[in-house]
Amino acid sequence: MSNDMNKTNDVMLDIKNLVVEFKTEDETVQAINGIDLKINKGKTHGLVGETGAGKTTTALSILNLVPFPAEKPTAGTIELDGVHLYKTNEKGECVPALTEKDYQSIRGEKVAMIFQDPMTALNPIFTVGDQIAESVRLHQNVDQAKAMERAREMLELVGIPAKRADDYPHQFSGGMKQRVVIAMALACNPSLLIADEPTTALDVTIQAQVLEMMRGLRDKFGTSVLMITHDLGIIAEMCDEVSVMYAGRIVEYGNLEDIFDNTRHPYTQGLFNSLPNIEDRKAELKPIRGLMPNPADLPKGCAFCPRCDYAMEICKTVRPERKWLSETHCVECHLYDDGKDVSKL
Amino acid sequence: MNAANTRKIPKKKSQAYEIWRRFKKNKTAMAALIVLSLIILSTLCADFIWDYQKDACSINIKNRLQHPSWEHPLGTDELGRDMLCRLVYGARASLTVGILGTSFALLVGGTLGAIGGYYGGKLDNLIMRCTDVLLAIPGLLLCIAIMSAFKSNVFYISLSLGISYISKFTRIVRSSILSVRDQEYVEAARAIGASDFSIITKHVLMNCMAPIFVQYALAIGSRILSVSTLSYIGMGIQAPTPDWGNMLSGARAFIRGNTYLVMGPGVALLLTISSFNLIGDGLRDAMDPRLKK
Amino acid sequence: MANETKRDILLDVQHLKKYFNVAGGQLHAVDDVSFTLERGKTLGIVGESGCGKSTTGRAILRLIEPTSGSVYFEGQDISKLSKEEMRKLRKEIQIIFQDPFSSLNPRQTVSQTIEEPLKIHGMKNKAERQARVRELMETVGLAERLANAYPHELDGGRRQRIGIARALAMNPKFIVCDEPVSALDVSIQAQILNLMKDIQRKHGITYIFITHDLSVVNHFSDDIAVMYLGRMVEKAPAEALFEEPLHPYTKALLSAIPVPNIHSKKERILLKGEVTSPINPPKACRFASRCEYATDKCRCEEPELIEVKPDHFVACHLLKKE
Amino acid sequence: MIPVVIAVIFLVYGIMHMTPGDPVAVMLGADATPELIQETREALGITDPFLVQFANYVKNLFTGHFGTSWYTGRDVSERLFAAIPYTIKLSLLAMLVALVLSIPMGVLAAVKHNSLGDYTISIFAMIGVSAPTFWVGTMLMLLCSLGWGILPSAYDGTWKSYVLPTITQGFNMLASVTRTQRSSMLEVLSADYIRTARAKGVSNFSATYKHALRNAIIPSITVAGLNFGTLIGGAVAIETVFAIPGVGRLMIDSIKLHDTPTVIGCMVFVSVMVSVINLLVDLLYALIDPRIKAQYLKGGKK
Repeated sequence: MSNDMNKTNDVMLDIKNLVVEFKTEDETVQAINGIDLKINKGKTHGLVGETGAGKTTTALSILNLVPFPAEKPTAGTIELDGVHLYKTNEKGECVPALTEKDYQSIRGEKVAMIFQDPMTALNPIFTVGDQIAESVRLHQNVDQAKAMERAREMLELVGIPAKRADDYPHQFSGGMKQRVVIAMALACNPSLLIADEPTTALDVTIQAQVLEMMRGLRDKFGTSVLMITHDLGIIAEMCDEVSVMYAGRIVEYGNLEDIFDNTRHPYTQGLFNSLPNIEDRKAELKPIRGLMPNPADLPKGCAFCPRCDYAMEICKTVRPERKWLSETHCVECHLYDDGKDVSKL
Repeated sequence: MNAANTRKIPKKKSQAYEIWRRFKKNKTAMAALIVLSLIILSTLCADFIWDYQKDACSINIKNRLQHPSWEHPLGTDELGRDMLCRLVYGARASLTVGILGTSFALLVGGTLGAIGGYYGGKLDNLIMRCTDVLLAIPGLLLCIAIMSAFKSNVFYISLSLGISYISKFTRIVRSSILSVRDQEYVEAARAIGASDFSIITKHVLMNCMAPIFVQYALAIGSRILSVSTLSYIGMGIQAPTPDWGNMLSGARAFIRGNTYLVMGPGVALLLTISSFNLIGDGLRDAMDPRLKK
Repeated sequence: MANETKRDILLDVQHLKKYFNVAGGQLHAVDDVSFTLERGKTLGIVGESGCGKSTTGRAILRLIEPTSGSVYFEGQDISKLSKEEMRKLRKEIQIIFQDPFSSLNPRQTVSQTIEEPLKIHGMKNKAERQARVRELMETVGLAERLANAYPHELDGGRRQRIGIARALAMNPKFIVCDEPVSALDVSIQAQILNLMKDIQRKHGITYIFITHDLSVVNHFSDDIAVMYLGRMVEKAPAEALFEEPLHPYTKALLSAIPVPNIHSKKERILLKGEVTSPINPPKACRFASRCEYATDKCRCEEPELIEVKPDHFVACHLLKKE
Repeated sequence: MIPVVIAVIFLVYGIMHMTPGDPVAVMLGADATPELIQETREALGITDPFLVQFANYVKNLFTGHFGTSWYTGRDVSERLFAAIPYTIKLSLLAMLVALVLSIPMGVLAAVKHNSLGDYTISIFAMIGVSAPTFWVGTMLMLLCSLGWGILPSAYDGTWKSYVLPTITQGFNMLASVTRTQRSSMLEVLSADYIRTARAKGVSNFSATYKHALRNAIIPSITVAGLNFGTLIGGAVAIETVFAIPGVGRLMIDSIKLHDTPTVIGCMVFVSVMVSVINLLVDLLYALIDPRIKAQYLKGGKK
């Protein structure tokens, strides 16, 4: 496409040291506390964590749509396909690297997003065809008729008859609405697709259909995907790499084998032990004790320390550094400070 | 385990306390509350300063139309009475009928709405059709019609003000009951075997109070507005009893050159009514759980 | 038959129906559901949204009056009880709700909420009541300092513990759990599930566990019933159901669960076709429109729930009793 | 709508029936003979039972007769129809002005949330919902007519004499619709579908004016419809302040003259007008919101 072609740049998304804080009168909520995240082209990266871990805020930061009262990251840089979205200025503050107009042309064209709740994600007063066509017209130089044609094509692609393009959102079921949202997101062939809990609001059989469809489209178009979910099952099925997020930090990162077979961080282990095992119904659940820390009042050291069974003195006071265990696998935990072999935890 | 441990159970912080805490942060609403308190306080203290019959009602032609001065801070009216004194007593009349009328509307409309909302069915349908009819007649005109059929005294004025507001309360109470009725905690109360009476009072009504409270504050403002209009066109509180509406009406012929005649009662009305509105708005914001985040 | 007598049946539901009048006809939310439940066991009811699982739970407790059918609790038909008799029986049968946010009265403190059933069912002495509240709070793992807290000050997991304490207050024999962990995060979900299991072990409570989450129901239940659009399509012991699902819908449902294991590569059955409307449904198998094996018979005749194998019931024309 | 209107007439008729005073004495003066009084009474039909009177009244309404005025002795419609154009013109004009100004103001306040403009508009709207119309009218008159002398203080048939009454009468609706529009706009702007629109690259401007505005306008229409009653009720005071020979003024005059049939006629007219406006509001909903349109179509099929 451009001169950059020669650069052997196969990184789609590169987030470095991202921090997002929501400041209100009473408190400062630390939604994201310095995360690094890299997605290679054509790969699907899973971001897993519980409510309030900062998954959605991460996604919105990429789109420069972080809601009030933060509105932009406090620190860090984000690079999308070689283009800086945020950079750090001389004072070390994070500043937008592009104009609002540039962000608009990136949204929907290069990065598209699917939201969690399909029931509220579509504008009730426009037909679904119009809403998909709008996306096309915003980014491609075509007339309304062409755009509508493309919208019908997209609907067929996600398994909705093209003639339903003139229907309004309220005439669709939840699963169908989510298909419409996906059609809208993919209408301009984005290079990165952010899917924020795309199937959480759907029934199991519908979820299976939607995931299958997403997988098919991803493979067809070679789209990179950031898959945000709380469901490790979906991660196992859809992703190439996984980041586990806890209280605004990525506590463990690796490929599927690293995370599922060589689980290292006590929190990740806790997540697995909390899940009922469908193959062994007699297996005892070993939940993580306690609760998520208040994001406005995080512990000084490791945020997971108060709930961790292996917590040591150092965990209370010093935040653990990222520790690479192999080329693909890293973890933020003091247990691995001295390169100890603690695989038998 | 450790029985010697002194048990510390924090005191309960009720929702009312939480609402008050958030209400206090709202500067305009607090200002309105203070203004309103001052107005009410002044009407309560009025009798210590003035003689109602002599200062507020009896005519003193010698003194008529005097512009504001030290002796008469707001001047005197066309019949020579002190404007400040009449303004303060006027507040008493307006507030009395405003509060009485609103309370009447709440009592009748609230009961109807609660019955319709909780039991539903045909009864509910009938009640809703009746409110449709009442809503089709502009409130003020309904007041006027009622007032033309009855004597102008505090009771009938309050009654007419109330009747014209019944349908609004019926709708608000009904819709808030409907929204609470299907909450799971009401079902939970039924599941533990609570009686109908206890479910309605403890679980349903208690949780409907917030929007009703807000509406009550707003309604008083609106009722005072209506009574002043009624008095202005001569169908509300009758002279010589002072009321902001009939003071403005009496001043009509003399406003040229005597602007102060319309400033006092007008500003008093504006302050009082907007205070009620601001308090209502403040309460609504304080009770809105979305604001917590 | 001889086997039947040995069983200690706590709950026997026969031909339970609940129809709602809606615009356009009658919505068959629960259509002719029958099952029995042994004392101390857990029956899991699974199904997708709109299959009537919650309505079934509420109709058994008469929180919704069933359209027809009988519910025998310890041999007594509770669908025939008067309002007052039913009110008294409520201390024996309880419910835990899905949404820990809307199932607690926001104006009652933790202790008031737990105390209410004690008051209603005649525990007159205040000190006695308070002792019982403390005991219950300890049972469900709520710190004593939370006694005067309001629900809005607590997180979902703790609120759900309050709901459980309230249900346990009168030592019920039977609890309907309506999606008790669906609104919770995984780590909290596991805490609550373990708590509920402990309570069952200690007090010998019988559960009906309603959920859409198949891995949870598998972990938690002895028997599992699968519902589809108001009908019970399959009922079997948990192992049997997961090892050898017989109904085409159950098969599709089980294959759709994403498994958190990268080595289990299983075949997925994807359903096609439109979901039949539950409003005035035709006399046919309700799954026929999405079923790949559907025959003409399926489209004009409703299958009965029959015992295909011992304790394994299926409602499908394709299956015969062995 | 028709049953509601008939019920409204019944209610008004019932209330007015309780009005004290003998119309015949008013009409004939003190020196009428008892026979003449009796005769007139029968001619007026006020000796019949209440329900018969009511039925006759409704029957006559359909032929355009509003009964005989006790003051003029002629049909009520004569004076009523002469007054109606003034009131319709004024009320519709006031409503139009109110809507045209309030929607942009509400949107502006919401888009520039917590700015100086937002505060100004909010204060202005608070005054609008709190100030009595007749006082606002008086103040405007003091300022514009008596003070600057740029506009006439009383109705004289020119367009200029419509300016002050229109502003006065529309002020309350202007304020309440502004408040509604502001809060509904704030709510819609934080809706999920606005985020979806932004995420697909829709500009701020288009997200606000294309996606949000049409959704946010729905509550404003409701409020405008509900407030129309207040607006037209205000006519009573405004027509007095500005000496406009409209229905409100006719009604007040007739009350003072104990001319009950005319009062009833005025009330019936106003109620019908309110009902018509509410019907229009319902139709407008369907135009904007496809969900409501679908409901109508479904209902129509039955």
